Amino acid sequence: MQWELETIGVTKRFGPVTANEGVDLRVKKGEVHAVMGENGAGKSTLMSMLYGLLQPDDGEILIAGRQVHFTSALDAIGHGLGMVHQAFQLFEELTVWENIVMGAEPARRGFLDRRRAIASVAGLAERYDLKVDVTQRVRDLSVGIRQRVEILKALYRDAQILILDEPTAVLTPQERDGLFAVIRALRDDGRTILFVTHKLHEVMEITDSVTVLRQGRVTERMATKESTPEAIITAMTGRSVSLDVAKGPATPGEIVLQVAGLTVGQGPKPAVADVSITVRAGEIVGIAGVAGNGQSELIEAIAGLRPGSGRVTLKGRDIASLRVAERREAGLAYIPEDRAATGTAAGATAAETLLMGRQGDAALSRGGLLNLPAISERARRLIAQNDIRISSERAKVGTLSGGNLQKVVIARELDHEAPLLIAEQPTRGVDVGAIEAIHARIVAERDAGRAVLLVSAEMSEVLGLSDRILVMYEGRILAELPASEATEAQLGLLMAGRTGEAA
Amino acid sequence: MERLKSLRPGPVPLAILSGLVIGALMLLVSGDNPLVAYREIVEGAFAPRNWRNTLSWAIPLVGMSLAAAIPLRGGMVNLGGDGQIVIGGFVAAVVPIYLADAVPLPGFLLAAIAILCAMLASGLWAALAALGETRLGIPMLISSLLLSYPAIGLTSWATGFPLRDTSTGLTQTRPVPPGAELPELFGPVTMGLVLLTIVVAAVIYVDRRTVPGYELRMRGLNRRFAEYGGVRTERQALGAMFASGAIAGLVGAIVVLEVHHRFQNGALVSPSYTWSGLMAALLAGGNPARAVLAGFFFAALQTGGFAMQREIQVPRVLSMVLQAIIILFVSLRYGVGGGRGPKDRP
Amino acid sequence: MNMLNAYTVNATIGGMTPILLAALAGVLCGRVAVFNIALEGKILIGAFFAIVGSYFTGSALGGVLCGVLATMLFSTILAYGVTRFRGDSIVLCIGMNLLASGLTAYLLRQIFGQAGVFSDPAIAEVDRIVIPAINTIPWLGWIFSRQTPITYLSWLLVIVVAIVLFRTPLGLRMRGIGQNPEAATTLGIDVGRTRRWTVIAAGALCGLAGAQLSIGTVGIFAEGMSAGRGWIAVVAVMLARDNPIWAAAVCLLFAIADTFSVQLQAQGLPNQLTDAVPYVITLVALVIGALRGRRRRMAPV
Amino acid sequence: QEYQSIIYVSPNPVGINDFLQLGADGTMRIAEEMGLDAKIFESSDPTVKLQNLEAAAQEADIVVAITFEFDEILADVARDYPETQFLQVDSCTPDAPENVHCSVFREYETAFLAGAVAALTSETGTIGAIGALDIPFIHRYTDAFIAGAEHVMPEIEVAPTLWIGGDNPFADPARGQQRATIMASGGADRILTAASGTNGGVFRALEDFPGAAGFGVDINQCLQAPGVVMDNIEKNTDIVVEMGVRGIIEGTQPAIVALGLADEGMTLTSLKPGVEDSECLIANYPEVIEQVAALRDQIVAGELEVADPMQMAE
Ligand SMILES: Nc1ncnc2c1ncn2[C@@H]1O[C@H](COP(=O)(O)OP(=O)(O)OP(=O)(O)O)[C@@H](O)[C@H]1O
Ligand SMILES: Nc1ncnc2c1ncn2[C@@H]1O[C@H](COP(=O)(O)OP(=O)(O)OP(=O)(O)O)[C@@H](O)[C@H]1O
Ligand SMILES: [Mg+2]
Ligand SMILES: [Mg+2]
Repeated sequence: MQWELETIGVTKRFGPVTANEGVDLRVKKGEVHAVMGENGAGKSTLMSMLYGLLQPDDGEILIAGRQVHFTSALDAIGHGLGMVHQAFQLFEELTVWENIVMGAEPARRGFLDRRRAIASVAGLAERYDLKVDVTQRVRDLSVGIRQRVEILKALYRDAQILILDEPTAVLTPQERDGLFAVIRALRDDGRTILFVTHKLHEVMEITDSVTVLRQGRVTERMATKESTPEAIITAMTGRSVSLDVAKGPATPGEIVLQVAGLTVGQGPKPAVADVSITVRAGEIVGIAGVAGNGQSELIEAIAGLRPGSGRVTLKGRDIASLRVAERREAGLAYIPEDRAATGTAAGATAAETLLMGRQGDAALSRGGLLNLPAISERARRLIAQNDIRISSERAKVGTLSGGNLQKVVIARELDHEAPLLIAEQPTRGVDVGAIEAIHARIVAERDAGRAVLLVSAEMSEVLGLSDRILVMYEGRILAELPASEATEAQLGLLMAGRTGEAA
Repeated sequence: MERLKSLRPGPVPLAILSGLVIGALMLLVSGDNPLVAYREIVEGAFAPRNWRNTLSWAIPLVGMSLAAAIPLRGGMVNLGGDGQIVIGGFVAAVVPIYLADAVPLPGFLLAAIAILCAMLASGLWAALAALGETRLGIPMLISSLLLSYPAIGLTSWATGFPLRDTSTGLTQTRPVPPGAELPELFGPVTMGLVLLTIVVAAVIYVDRRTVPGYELRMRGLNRRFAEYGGVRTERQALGAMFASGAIAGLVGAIVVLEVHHRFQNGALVSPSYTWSGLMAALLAGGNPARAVLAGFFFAALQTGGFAMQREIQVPRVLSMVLQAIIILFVSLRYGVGGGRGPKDRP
Repeated sequence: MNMLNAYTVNATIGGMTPILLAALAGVLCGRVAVFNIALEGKILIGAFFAIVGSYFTGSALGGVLCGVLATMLFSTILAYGVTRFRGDSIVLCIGMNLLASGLTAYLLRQIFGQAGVFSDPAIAEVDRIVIPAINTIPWLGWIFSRQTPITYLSWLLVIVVAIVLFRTPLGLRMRGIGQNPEAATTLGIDVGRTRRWTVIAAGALCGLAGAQLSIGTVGIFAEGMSAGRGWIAVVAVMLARDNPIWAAAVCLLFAIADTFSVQLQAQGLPNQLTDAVPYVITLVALVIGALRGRRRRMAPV
Repeated sequence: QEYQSIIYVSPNPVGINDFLQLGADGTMRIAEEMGLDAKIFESSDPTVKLQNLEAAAQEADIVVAITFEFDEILADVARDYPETQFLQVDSCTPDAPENVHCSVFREYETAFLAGAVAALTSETGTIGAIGALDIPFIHRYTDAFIAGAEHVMPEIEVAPTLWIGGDNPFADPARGQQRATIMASGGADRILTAASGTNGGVFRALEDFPGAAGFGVDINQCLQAPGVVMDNIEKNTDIVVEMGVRGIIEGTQPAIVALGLADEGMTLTSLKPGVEDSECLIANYPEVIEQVAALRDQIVAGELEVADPMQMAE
């Protein structure tokens, strides 16, 4: 049979890391084909090779039966491929149409033909019912619209094979449904879609067949109709994991964190608008919301990294005017959203990374002089206690994998035993096994009587971990509901800002 | 300047070797014998009778390397060394001259006050650039550089007019009062060397053993990480620039009080200590101990270069070319042997 | 003395040409996110090789071409340094500035056996163009006539650069690369190659700047003759936020400030102080621009 | 005493300045004539200058140091090397020991004459001077030039003196052009320019002002810019070096000689033989040459005393 897209024995290595090994992928024309796998399984790497951004070390890629060699994305585009990347690849300061025509611009006598560009982009958007104002700057667009721009980019190049790398991670359920409608329309148009994800229900809902990767190898290949979620999970992880969090009922105590009337930013639409939150000792308060609705700004304002107006009290003490270090001193621990960009420094040693935020502690420095033996000692203890896989405390953390790096951050922040723990996307980009462990630790913190403020874009995580749930939408707390009563559907509507329907 | 975080010690010896090879090729092309030229450089720098020359050249150069290394350690660049060294030198000359007129003080006290004032003045001047970045968002690279021009202009005017020593034809101040000069100690060891050694030791100690040193290093590696950990990066920028400027001021004071005994217009700028120092600090990736070594290396290279020009008429600017090539190779080191990543991704 | 007479305007425009060309080079590089602070060194290389070319070919055109080509070649250090070799542009540029001053001084001795300054009757200078139609008109003639072709070209290039950046596919790609190189890669744009050619083209502009400096007035090369002009161009690029029209405006401001500072000298102000005036004015402009920018940044996050 | 080697130490690269170049030429000539080994040590800044001077004193029998830049250090070095003979040209180190000989110039005399030429030939009635740096030494040219003009024509208008300054005052023709344009557009048509390599830019600017002319320094600069240079203040540094070295070798050199109009150490191009072929505009003004020659004779005879601006500055 003639495959629309086929790879034979594709292998890709990054130094010691083998991202793909002997991958055989077979995709029929006009189907939606899922590529599944845990974090780091090699999905993005495989897609990058299909799209010409990376070159395989070994193996062949065939399109409609003909072998191809891509040296750049341009070659792939020329062969009818289009890709929507896991991390959006947009030019913030340019307009929608500029983003879309970039690299394939309509020109007249050497000049950019603006009118033709706008017209063709707008026409395309209309045809696939992708509503977007083509003259707006991307900077001003919401995540959902940005994704439409990404899809339009591929369609503008008349992509016959469209690769969508984890397209739903940043969408509300409603936006996701809209995307699925587009995908179906494209399929009916005769196009082939490669759909990368690790969300099972999406695979079951939209795809025709599925290929599962584990540690760079294909472990399963089947028609979706014939497979079961259990089989896919096992193929992905090599074992069966439960994603349910085991936790007992909460016993909330005194108020630890009280935020009142917090506003961040100015103008008619501030990033955080008049938010009030209370977190008690011994409970986990989860903030649900689609990324970009002010959660990061809220957390940064509480942590002191961003100016804001309003009252923030920690165990009754007003900390709104305190600096970052003083807030930490007052009892705040903080696992930041991005461990590599915020939580660690690649060039720092493990001991140095574990010291950050505690360098003023009497046990670790005196009169501004570091107590180096004590610092090393503590680092060794934390490495051992948290099972961080690193050669020594003097090794640089830049070489650690995502899961290990996250362990470093968590070890450091929990060592505080601070009354308030802020955990922002604590399991993002961490694989399934590690997720279980991290969840267990957060619950343990709660049970030890600490107040936990959790922020997550992953609905299952918020639902599974929290005792109370706040939904954030466009900078406001839209609703508060006990976790026991919340459902995924209701949460999804709230995250999309649809209070009426959710009620 | 977040991207400077990628400065890491690399195959510096390889870079030096490459520089020497290219230098040798240039010498061959112009019909000189590279071996002879390099021997002259080495002898010119290290033969017993030249030791003093090398040291007296190394003191300001190493000082300026250290001054450049401190901000670099925190991922910042101070291009205003010229203005800072000039202010230091100027203050170090003017303070004892006029202080001695006002109150009779012993010479060593005059010198001490002069040096402290010089460090303070230069430190504040440099901190102004940091203020420009933290308060106004003018990149320090630019504000520090631009601040040099008024500093040089003002001191040059002051030495040309109100404070000029009218008994000579030069634009220079009167000599500092007797006793306020820094004494020569013994052999090649001078008071300036002693002062600089103390400062070098202090900077290395701060870098390795203290909280501010740790915080500055972390900032250099990842500024967001430092902020997240409670480091007050704006105040830190002021502090780092103050320290950098103060060391530049000390260098100016040492040259004035030890070598010229007065402030001469242009004497602190024309040798390009600032740029050589910056090169050395870059070569060292901001590490103060390595910056000192690199500064000394450049000083030897330059002193040897002068000797080479005297002895065999090979232009001494060759040593400047060598330095530049070494720096270029150091900055290219990621590509050297590192293999190319996915299709030239920048 | 009257500040605004036709002659001084003429001299101001002529004198700002190297800065303007270098600033345009900086704008181009800035657009593809290569922070180019090697303008100073590149001008120097251009100035030196323009002399070399002019001396050996006996023609000004030969000199200009030689200066331009040499500077393009010199720019490949930065072009390949920041792309293929992933170097840090600041380190590379500081190294290049030093290399330029060392190399020109070295070659001055090796080629011409001179140290410091070289001038020779054999050096052909760039003639100024007298536009007969307007030359005799009192003001117009002085302002717009009697400039070197390089000066006319520099203003033409302001427009060309603006059009290329904002009205052509190439410009769109350059702007895209500057904002998000990875995104550009995914659209099949060869980021490395575009960056390289931009940096090399910018080198050509710097070569012109150098040629104007060394053979645009009198045929002379002096060690370090760029004399800070490249740094002013860097400041202009930053002030203009990589916009060629604004960069030209900033250069003009600087040039007027420079002429003004000479007028101050004539009023009896010491030259050591007036020398700093253009820089101080630039600094003040930066501060004012920053204050206004800060207000703009206060807008919603 | 047997002399075998001579070293010429300059404070800047020799090419910076025709004046330094002439000194080097003179050194090479006398070395050849006397059969000495000759070397040139070029400095770039004060520290190197000191190193070079010491190295020269150690190595050579005769050291020629040129300009005031050696005032500070020459006496000390000379004391450390009593066996070496030193010739300082253009200035004299204070408290010089016996082995130092100075040949200084009286630039102001010739600059004064140039000013007279300027006033006598000016059509607009305005003259002015441009100097490289606002330092006392350059005032010897600029101030004396103005004094000379005012001497022959008290009602002459004098434009404020302009300075080149910047990073490269002696070799920045672009700045020279700008300053000259400003001065000439203000009405000055006779402009002295004491800025060495920068002068070319000044002359280039004057091409745009019909009737305007400049005055060069150190050598005959009329050849560089025919038609816009009136006259030059020539400094015969090469001859002075030759004379000085010969005097040292013959043991006849006094501790200090001041060379000016009287001994042909300095002169105007117009007062030298062969003016007609000099390309200088002054050749068209024979009557002015006569007047100036008369003025020179007065100065030489001591009837007219020209003040030294450098002394006045003290
Ligand atoms: N440029 C690179 N250099 C080195 N290693 C890389 C590179 N890109 C990917 N890897 C490694 O290759 C492996 C596969 O990564 P890939 O991004 O393809 O995973 P993924 O399945 O897309 O994961 P995720 O679900 O997190 O997106 C990982 O171990 C990753 O760290
Ligand atoms: N872009 C990249 N360039 C170079 N190396 C990379 C890159 N991305 C990932 N790596 C390397 O690949 C390895 C795996 O990284 P990654 O965090 O993606 O793996 P992971 O499978 O998600 O790990 P974990 O399961 O612990 O979360 C690490 O050694 C990392 O340094
Ligand atoms: Mg991963
Ligand atoms: Mg991926």
